[in-house]
Amino acid sequence: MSLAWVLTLGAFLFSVGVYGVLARKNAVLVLMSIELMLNSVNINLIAFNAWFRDSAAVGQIFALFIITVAAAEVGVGLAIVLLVFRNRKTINVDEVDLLKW
Amino acid sequence: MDPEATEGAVVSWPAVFVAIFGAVAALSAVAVVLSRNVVHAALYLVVVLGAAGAIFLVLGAEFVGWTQILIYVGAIVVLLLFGLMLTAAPIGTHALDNQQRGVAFMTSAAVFGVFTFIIWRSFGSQRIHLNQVVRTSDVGRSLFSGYILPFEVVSVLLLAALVGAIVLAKKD
Amino acid sequence: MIFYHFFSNPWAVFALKLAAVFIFFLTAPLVLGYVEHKGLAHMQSRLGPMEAGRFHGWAQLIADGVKFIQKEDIVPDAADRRIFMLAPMIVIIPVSLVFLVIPFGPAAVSCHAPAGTGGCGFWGENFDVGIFFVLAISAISVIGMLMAGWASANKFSLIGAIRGAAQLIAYELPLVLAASAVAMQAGTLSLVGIGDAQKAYWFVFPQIAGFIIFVIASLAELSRPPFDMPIADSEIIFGHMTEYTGIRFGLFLLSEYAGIVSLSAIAVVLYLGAWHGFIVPWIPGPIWTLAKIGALSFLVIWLRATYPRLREDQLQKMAWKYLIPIALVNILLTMIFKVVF
Amino acid sequence: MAVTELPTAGMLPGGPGEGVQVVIAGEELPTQEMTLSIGPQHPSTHGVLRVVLTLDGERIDTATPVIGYMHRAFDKLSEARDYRQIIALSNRHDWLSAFGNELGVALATERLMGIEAPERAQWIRMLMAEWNRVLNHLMFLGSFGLELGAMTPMFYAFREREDIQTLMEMATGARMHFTYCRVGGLKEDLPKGFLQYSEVLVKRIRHRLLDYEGLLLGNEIFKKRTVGIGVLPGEVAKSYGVTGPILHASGVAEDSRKTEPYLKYSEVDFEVPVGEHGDSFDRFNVLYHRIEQSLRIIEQVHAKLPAGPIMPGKMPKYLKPPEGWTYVRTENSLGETGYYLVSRGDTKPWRLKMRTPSFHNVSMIPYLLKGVLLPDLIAVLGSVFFVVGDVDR
Amino acid sequence: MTPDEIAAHLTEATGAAERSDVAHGEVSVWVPNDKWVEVATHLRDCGRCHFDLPTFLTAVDLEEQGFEVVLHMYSVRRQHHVNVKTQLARDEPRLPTLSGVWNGLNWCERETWELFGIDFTGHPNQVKLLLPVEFEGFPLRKDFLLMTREAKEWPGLKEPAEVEH
Repeated sequence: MSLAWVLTLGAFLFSVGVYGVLARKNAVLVLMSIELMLNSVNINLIAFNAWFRDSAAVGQIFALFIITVAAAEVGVGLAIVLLVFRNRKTINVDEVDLLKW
Repeated sequence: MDPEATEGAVVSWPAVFVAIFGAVAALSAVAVVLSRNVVHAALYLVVVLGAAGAIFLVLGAEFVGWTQILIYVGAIVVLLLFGLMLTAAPIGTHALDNQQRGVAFMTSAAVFGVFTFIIWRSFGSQRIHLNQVVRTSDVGRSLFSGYILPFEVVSVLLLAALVGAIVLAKKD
Repeated sequence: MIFYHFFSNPWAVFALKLAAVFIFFLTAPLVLGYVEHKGLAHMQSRLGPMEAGRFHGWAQLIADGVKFIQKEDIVPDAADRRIFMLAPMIVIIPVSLVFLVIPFGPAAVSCHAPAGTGGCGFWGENFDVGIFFVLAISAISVIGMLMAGWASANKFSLIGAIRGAAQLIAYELPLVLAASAVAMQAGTLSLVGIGDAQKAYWFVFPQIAGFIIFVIASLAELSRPPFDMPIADSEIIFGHMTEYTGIRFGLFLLSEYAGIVSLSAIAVVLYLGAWHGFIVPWIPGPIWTLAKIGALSFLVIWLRATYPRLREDQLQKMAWKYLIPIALVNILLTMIFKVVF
Repeated sequence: MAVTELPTAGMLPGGPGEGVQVVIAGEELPTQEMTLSIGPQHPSTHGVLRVVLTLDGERIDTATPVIGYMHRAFDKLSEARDYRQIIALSNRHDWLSAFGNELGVALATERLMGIEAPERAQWIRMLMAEWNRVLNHLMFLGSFGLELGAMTPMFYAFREREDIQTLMEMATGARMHFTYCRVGGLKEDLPKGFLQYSEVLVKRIRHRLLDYEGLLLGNEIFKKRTVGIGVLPGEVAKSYGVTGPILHASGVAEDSRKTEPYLKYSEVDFEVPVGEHGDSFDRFNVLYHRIEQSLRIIEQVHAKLPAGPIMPGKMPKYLKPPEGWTYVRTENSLGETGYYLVSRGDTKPWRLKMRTPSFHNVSMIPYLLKGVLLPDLIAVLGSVFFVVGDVDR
Repeated sequence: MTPDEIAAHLTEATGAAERSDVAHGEVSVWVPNDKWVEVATHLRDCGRCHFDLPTFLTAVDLEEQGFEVVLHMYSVRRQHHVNVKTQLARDEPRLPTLSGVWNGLNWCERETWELFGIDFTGHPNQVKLLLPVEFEGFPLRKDFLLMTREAKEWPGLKEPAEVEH
């Protein structure tokens, strides 16, 4: 199978994620879009790993790292979202424009 | 680079699966960012991540594939759904987008265009051959020999994130 | 001769295995449900079903199933229709997939099956990362639970789903940690491999802490008493299943009982020596496996008759304060054990 | 908008939870409080009690019981019936302690008319009242376990209840609404074999109570769920007019069987079990030990039951109590059941006010539920023993 | 204190008791409307009375004499009872609330309000308790007729032999 097509899929998911991050108002949806972007990187890594036929499986290892980072990011991100919600009663990123509360 | 890279276009079963799952993932990803209902968006995200996991399995990354499902689907999306429900996700549609949709669309289209151009420029003729299965023990061996330091760093990161999340979410 | 040809075709064998797994998936929960009806009844000094099928109500659950199928499939007006209807499937499919990898017996001596057909033995499929597969796939059920709870447009359902999801996330961790200690001990992630590794002694002996953690965490994953807060009928009616009727409700129930069987089976493979017997080793392996699964499932039922339910925060506290640290120490000890011996 | 409660002067700490709700308009942001209506058809409110909760997450902000779904105008109806008919009417509302209710009406009428029931009738009344108490308490023992998720005690309780109901049926011919009391005495004497069976039952139930001890009182999870949950201080309980086992659990040993003995309670030996902390566990524990005490009384009645008539020699054809009023209090299963009877010398009472324990117990619910977790709602609600018919009358 | 002592004590301490009466071992003390809260507070706070358990509060329709509100109190410490009563005019009966004195009277007053139409001024939450919100009238007043009984006397009032055919 063609490597480029898989990479294109990754690129597509990434740009969809970019759109989501820019166009969404709800903070949780923004987090989801970031997940999309991270995931597209994973697809790239796995595709390259399969293409290289690397016996050390470096691509897979980095994909695992990214999954871990994504988990950490969601944990902290959601904590922030909940905190903002508790203080501002909204999770619309446009409305959270004060630098203090 | 690869000697077999210029082989003729043979449609193999893995390629078909990747195409199917890829299409599913792409469509669902679009649905994630366009959906007018937050919970639907999260569920579409599940589909994207599941399809990506399936692609990993097809591409021979068994361990990563199942990890993807265990961590992403079983934990991250559930956390996201939690966040949605705790911040009151009503049934029905609400305005979820801001005013910069046009700009966002152009930006992402530009990103996609540049990426696609570069990808096809560089790897347009490369092919993936799936005759070698990467076994989980290889991943483990590699992870705990050459990449032990990054592994530990990631563990520390995870711990920091855990503590940070608890500190942030804790009521005073 | 025709039999020989049939069994020499690996795809035919695979199809046969799939059929067997499917039949087991459908019948084992029925049998378990019947045992629960009667066992609970006798523990509570009553009779339980006596009419259906004439002999001690043996056909009660079949009758129940038929009733579920016949009943009207009601979707509440305010519900999110598609998600509401999809949720039971999302819950039951992962549970049924787990049955695919449960090994009931040892591998055949000689095997010529090609890759992808599961090899030769009493199992559907022998994954390289079997135990990981089981844990990953059963995590998907949470999504179904949340879908059901949210889409029902019912406050009780939503509370139930959130409780259930919180419980599942919290107990996924001790479950994975306990299982990974076993994987360390056996030196493989494959369920068949773990079963093989217990030829000399069952892992329940070195891993007794892990076994207890695994059983407690499984009970919490299954939301069975004393951890049945997500469906606590006296508090939140029936949790995420409150609004369901007919066949969709039946699917939820089926997934609950199938879940008991599958997690008991996993516990048997991980800790209780899988198909290895004792005292009377001439009894074939699959029968040993079934007997152990039955015994463990009966324990689950027994607990239901004995204990009141904990509170959600007490349950979380138990997971984070006791089970997870103990599981981590258990892993550490297993590591030392493996390095030293 | 923030919703706060106006403090009311002179209230005990904690307040009644029933103050006026004042909406403070201003720059405050809208809160995401959730209103949850438990009942009227909710499995844990045994009957048609409805509790409207406002929740913050799973923590209860306010709880407002909504009652009246079973109101059937006992007070008004009894003004249109004669005294004998009221006995049949009165045992309907608290269906778990029917005998205790009818006893109160009979005692009130007797007191106004100056009649005293014969010795034997009084002893039998006491016997029946105590059996009825056991019947009632078993029900609450079982259902409390069920609400906390333990199914088995419920079935055990029903097994015992079945036996007791059979016993009561031997004497009264009814299983729930006994209508065994008459003004002046009883409907009829005990049948043959009743006392023997009663003796057997006392032994059997005393033996089987050990099961409950193992399943609930000694159970770690049960303790975790109930100890320290829903603490009701004695002073607060009294100020709400709470009586019976709930008051005893709060450490107040007020029992009219002891303080103002009616029937023959002064001649039998028993104790009033009291709790220490007034939490759900204490309430349950008190209930459990009250059964033992009731069994003790029953045994003493077996030994002391005198022979004799069960009705006074001559009763008037029409019961016309002279003009006057009286208030008769009896220690019913769940607390003080009282009848405030005003007569104008007619065959029908001028006013008959029924004071029921459940009404006051339920009025205390907002105090107990303030700030507890939703799952604790059940542990609290289950330990506030009430019968909805008794609340609504 | 014995019933007579309670009556004497109340007359002495509050000067509010209009008259008192002991019947069947229980004392009733009649107080004027405007001393209602004062007497109740005294009952609660006075060390000799120490009434801490409000048993019930209700009313009796006296027809032309108006209503009589009855408050029955019990003291767990001293183990004595008292009935405090007050008479209200039939048109616009009104009485200050005691729900601030004893929590337990909150519901009793709501009940009395909806059944007798006696307005407890200052009550924090005087809304229907037992009856449906849309119910009209005050059912325990004697002029609220039990319609079915008006149409046909309760048949059980007479012995079967007495029924005329």
